[in-house]
Amino acid sequence: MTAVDTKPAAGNPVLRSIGHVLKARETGIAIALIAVIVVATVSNPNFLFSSDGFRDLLLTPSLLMVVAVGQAIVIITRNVDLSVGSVLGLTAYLTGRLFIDIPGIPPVLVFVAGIGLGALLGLINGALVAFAKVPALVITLGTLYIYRGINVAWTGSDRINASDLPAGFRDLGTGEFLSIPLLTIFAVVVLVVAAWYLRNLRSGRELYAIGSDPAAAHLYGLRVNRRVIGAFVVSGALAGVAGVLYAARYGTVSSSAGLGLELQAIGAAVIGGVAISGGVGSVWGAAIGAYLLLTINRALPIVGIQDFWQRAVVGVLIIGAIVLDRVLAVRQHRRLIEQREEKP
Amino acid sequence: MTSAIDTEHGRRTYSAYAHPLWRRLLVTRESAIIGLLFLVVIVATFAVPNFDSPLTLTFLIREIAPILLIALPMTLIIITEEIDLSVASIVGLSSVITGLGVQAGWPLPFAAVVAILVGTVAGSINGALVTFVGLPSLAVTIGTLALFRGIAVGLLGTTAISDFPEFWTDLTRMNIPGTPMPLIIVPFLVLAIIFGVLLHFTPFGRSLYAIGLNKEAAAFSGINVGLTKFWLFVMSGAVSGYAGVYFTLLYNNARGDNATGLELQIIAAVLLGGVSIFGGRGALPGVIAGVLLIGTLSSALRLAGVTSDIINVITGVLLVASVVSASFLAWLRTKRVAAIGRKKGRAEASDG
Amino acid sequence: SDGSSDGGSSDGGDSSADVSITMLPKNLGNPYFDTSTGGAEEAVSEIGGTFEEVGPSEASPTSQVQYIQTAAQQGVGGLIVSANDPEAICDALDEARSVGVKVVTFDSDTNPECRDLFINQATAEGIAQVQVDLITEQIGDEGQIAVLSASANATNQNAWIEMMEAELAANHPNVELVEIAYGDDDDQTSFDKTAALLQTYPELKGIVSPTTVGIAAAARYLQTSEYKGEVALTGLGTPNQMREYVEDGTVTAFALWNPADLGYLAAYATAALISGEITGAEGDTFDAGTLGSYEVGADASVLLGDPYVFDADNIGDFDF
Amino acid sequence: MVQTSTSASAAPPALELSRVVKSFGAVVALSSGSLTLEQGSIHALIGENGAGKSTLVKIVAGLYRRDSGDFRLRGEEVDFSNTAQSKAAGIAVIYQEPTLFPDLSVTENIFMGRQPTNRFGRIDRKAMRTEAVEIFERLGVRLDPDRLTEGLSIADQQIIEIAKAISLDARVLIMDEPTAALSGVEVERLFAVARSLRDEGRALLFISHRFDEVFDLCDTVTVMRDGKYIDTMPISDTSIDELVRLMVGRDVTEMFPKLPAEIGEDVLVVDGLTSTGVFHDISFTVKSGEIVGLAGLVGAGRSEVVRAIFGVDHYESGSVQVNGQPLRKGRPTASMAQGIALVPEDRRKQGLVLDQSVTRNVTLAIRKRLAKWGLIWGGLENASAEIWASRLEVKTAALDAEAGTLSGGNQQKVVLGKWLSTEPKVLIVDEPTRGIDVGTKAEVHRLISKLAQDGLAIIMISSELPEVLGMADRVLVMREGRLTGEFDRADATPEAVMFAATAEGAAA
Ligand SMILES: Nc1ncnc2c1ncn2[C@@H]1O[C@H](COP(=O)(O)OP(=O)(O)OP(=O)(O)O)[C@@H](O)[C@H]1O
Ligand SMILES: Nc1ncnc2c1ncn2[C@@H]1O[C@H](COP(=O)(O)OP(=O)(O)OP(=O)(O)O)[C@@H](O)[C@H]1O
Ligand SMILES: [Mg+2]
Ligand SMILES: [Mg+2]
Repeated sequence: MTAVDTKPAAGNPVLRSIGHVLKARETGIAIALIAVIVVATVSNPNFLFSSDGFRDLLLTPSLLMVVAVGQAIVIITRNVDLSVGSVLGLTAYLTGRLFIDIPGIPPVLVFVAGIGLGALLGLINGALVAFAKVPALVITLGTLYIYRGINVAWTGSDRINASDLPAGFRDLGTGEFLSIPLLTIFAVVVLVVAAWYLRNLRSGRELYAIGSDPAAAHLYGLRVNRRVIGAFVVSGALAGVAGVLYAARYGTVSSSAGLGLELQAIGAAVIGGVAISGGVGSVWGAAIGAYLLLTINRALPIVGIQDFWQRAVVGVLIIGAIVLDRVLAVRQHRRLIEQREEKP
Repeated sequence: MTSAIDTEHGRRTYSAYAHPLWRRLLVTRESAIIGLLFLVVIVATFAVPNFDSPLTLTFLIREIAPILLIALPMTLIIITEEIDLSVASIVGLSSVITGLGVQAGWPLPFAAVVAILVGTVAGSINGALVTFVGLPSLAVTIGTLALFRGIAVGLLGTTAISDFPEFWTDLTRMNIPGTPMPLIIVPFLVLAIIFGVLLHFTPFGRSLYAIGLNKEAAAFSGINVGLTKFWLFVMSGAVSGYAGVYFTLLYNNARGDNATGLELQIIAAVLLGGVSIFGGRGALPGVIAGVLLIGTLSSALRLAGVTSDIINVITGVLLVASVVSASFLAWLRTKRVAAIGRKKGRAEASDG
Repeated sequence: SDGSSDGGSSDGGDSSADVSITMLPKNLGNPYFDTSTGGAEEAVSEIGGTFEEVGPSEASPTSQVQYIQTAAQQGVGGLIVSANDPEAICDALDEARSVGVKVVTFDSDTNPECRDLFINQATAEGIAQVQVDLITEQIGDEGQIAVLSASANATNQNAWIEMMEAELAANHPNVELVEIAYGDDDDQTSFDKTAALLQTYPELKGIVSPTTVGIAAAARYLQTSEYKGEVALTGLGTPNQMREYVEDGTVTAFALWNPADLGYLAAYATAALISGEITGAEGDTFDAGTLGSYEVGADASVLLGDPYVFDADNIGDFDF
Repeated sequence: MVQTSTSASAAPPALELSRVVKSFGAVVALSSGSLTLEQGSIHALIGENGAGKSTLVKIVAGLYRRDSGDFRLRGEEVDFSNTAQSKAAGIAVIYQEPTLFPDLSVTENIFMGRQPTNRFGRIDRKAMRTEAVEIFERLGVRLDPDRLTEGLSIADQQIIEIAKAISLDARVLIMDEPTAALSGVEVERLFAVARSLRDEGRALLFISHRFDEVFDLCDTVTVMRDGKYIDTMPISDTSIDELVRLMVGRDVTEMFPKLPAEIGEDVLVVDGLTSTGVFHDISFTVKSGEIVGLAGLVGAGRSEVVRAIFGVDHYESGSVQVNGQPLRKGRPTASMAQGIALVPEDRRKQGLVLDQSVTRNVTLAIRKRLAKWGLIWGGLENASAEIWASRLEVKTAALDAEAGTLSGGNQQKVVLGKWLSTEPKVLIVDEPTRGIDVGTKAEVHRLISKLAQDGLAIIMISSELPEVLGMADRVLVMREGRLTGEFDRADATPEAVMFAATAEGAAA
């Protein structure tokens, strides 16, 4: 019956168009992003065509992009990491402290320390989620408080000032290579590596499998715990490196660095088509989502909307994205059923 | 038809409960939290100077009243295995609406009713997206968290409205005459009783637990899962709207960023109070004790000069510890049952 | 006014014997307030009392209320506050005063009815004047300028900006104030807002940031941008934060009073209130340690002095 | 054709289990499971629902850990703690329920966790796709290797499961009811592949409820009953009758105590019910006092039809009437008010809230009726639960025991009690005796029979043909979403029903 008559994909227009629609998930928001840039640039050519404008367009979302890539990896495994903002805060402050307390420390070591601390905090999240079998939402809500609290207790009313950081390090935050900001280059490298990993390595594909159906993943004999912990470690490490870069970019680090970042990162991933129920989406989508979020933020005042409304626009975007995904899913499901029906 | 089923064998009798009443009441998550609350109060009374002042109670209740209020519908929502992250944004939105209303010259009660209605509409948007569009509530309310907050901030910018009629602000801050108990406790108690009865003594409440534990079985038992959830989100919106009015009058201040971050405190308190994030488990007394526990602890620590960051760490640790310990206890229990099963299995095997 | 006040006021009466002072800045982790707290602490140790600093991590009025209430519960002798909102914390302050806490505002005032004394760092006129003088001088008295303020309802910033606008309109007709942006005293927001200002107004000649967080963030943005040296920046900043930018030419001059002195004066004034030496009436005088003697002016306020202008020549002399 | 090539009887069996015990909480799923699988042969494992076959398979797969007993692989004692270990040891398993990742492509589902890679660990997609296409060719199916598995029919999902197992190139291949959803052509293809694997010297275990397949394919057969090993014999030495007797443990006819009932008016009238892709143009009636059996293969759409009637599923066109009143579609509450009760097929997922007490489960469907002035009191609930627990003789220590801790048969009784307490006029039971022991089964049958005698209209779905034939006054047969046969009790022979249920008419 059914299986015998299934036509091979190559010639099946229905399947192919479904494939296109799916691909359009990332293309769709990329188009939205371009539209925003075009509208803002038409209102004010400086938005794109001044050297600062071009730089900020690339630079501003870079940090969020790094964090959103990590968040997307976690969400793909059907988990969520609410603690990224707190992790970023801690590593940003650690960065400053290292430069102050160990004069002359090579920035490379600081990066290693930041990534290490982030990974450690991620490991704590992942281990609690995997072994205690408690939902990530609760665990990372708890560690959001804990990490932030530790940060504030450690920082006190201290703050890192730009002058505490060596100029060479700060150049990382503002420097450019071929008029592309170093931070953006770094973020894109992270993105490409993550995307390559998720697509081409077994362990990357297993993350999708786990998010798609954790029970089936268990039946397959996939190492679910190890992969979930790995995803949290990556998310923590990326938030950690984002913290180091935050210090380089903003120069000033107070105990509130990264406050509220978690919702932005989740928002970016969701807008980019990463399903909160796991198994679907790509880090490309999350990255474009991050760009869209922050670019809209900068574009609103330019097109004459008070930027107070920015958050409302973000909300509409998130809801629009998930509703769109749902509509696409329902339509695809119906089409697949009808397809089954059409067969003799 | 009953006659058909009466078997010829003598009827068995069953005891309704496996354990005596005291054990069922005392050996629970709820009583553990209530016990912990009493412990904290006693220790603080002796160890923290000025904790025994009546002002402590006044300030404590006033400050946590919004959390207490919103924790009620939040409990019901989490019991059905959903979540509402947008409550604090609805508080902010309702606060702004109250402020704008008063600024436009409306009498305060009218402005308040409009604000509560706006909250209710916001809640029904959540409910509709979750129920009729079929989206996960976590994703929906992350979106509306930004949306409602964005509207609130957009309407008022970062300016504040702070000229509310003195009669109402005084009323909000008033105590029940002769006691250090703020007046807000009265509407809270009324709502707590309504929600408590709804959850624990009505068919509706029964259906909430069933939905939380097994949606499919609930649907097969004639429970309209979607509609039930929809109403819960509406209730949550309405109560958040009311809390927004209270918040505005208490601080005599309508701002778009009022109550930012409150949602996480509410959820932390509800989970600490013994409600399972997986749904289907938890009781209102535990939740109220959970809110009071976090509030009392931070009040005592603040009085003792401990900074707010340590208080946050303690909240986080309590939250993580409470869920991890719950899952640890569950694991121990399955181990025990499994051990009994194994013994039984071996016995059966040697018989056969 | 309510049942609770009776119990509390006796506590307050007892503790007024020794000087216990709590300092509540707008937020913690702000170097400006760190310095003022340092001054206050020094003063309290000279007087011989107990001192504590508390505060929220972000500058919002509702989170300040908790700390005011705690101070009232503790029955401290005096509370020194920089208000995040002139109205929103009023009721809490009233309650604290009703249990015997002396309330002194500094840096950012509340409504005069809600406090016993206000320690004014400089008159609003003086601050507005010095900033207008600095910016118009730096841009050659013509062209577009913008203001990067703290939050939109920050009391003192708004008062200064209003006076700056009046002064600009009256005496500098060729200078146009194109936008007032709000960085919410948040470093990152101020940084991004500076970027937005520069892009939105390509003709912009100068930025005035009457807040220490804002000016530092703006300077940092300018330092690495194409506008460095093109767009003037001035306002209120602390020497330690601005040193680098003054030395590399991003900023020529900026103004501020000495926040340590401000805290120091506030603590002495609070102690004088607690001891009953002054009541806050106009004409009361009190001694403020190394700063000398001060007199209470109209509206129960005490004026620290004129703002001070920092530039490349003198910035090396200061460390705060 | 017993293999002469089974290279010397000296070779240790590919797989050997003896006296294996496995229990879940209070439920003992396997009390003494034994099985010997020789290399180069196909072995059948048969037994009634709930006999413990799947549990045995899951122990071999490393999914469950046995409580006690021996497990040897090629003569060596093994103890798997996860499925990766069993895979590594050369065991491939096709589980009874397809377990696929809906968001991933067909190819990825086949190779997940062991995708072909190049030297640097990068997945070689081309190689993977080619290999998938090869396997499909070998199985003679044309399935798009690039499409998502979401929305595939059960049969296609089952094919992917088979492809997955074959691609493992395992030395032991275990198939738990792989043919339940497949049609004749596909089954033949599968068998051809199975035989060629056997001829390569591999060991295969085949679980099925279809005797014709067992006799067609297998060399030896093992029978299980109630978690215990009963007997093993070469297939050529036995007959269907003998196997049935061994499986059931007693004479089958006395299982179905059919009482005479007075058949009255039409109570339930279903007319032209259609739901695209699920079922088509379903029309039938049920009279009071009548038991209508609904037979068909798994996946024929029987459950969907009754779910649509009850209102948990929607349908597109058609109508349902109870006692002449049209029923609102998609509203279980409306159906319940009209006196319909549905005992669903999956009691663990649909019938019970396993984590709640017996009391709460029994009273869940009548919670509104129990409420006084809108309030519900524990005492009333307990009283009502006790009535039904004692009528159905539920074995439990106390009524507040969680339903999940009861044995399968007792859980089924709780579901029955829950629905009988609504005092229905139309009772629909979907697989009412799945997984319950022989004694209880007869009891449930007696109960259903008595309810019919009392004037209820009853629809009974069962995958056990003898059960349907033994109980029903009239038998309806479904195949691929359509009604394909209707038989009176007298005409309903196994051959006729099986013919209607399968296009080919292969009969047991
Ligand atoms: N995870 C589990 N928890 C509790 N009981 C279980 C579990 N798995 C199986 N059982 C019980 O163990 C018994 C044997 O089940 P099993 O699935 O092995 O039967 P089976 O022989 O495969 O039946 P079928 O032919 O219906 O597939 C049943 O009574 C079942 O209810
Ligand atoms: N194409 C499909 N995709 C996904 N699920 C399917 C598909 N076809 C059937 N199913 C599911 O498989 C299960 C078995 O199908 P169905 O309930 O129609 O069979 P049935 O005739 O009732 O047989 P039985 O009750 O013996 O399993 C159902 O849960 C149904 O939802
Ligand atoms: Mg089975
Ligand atoms: Mg079925």
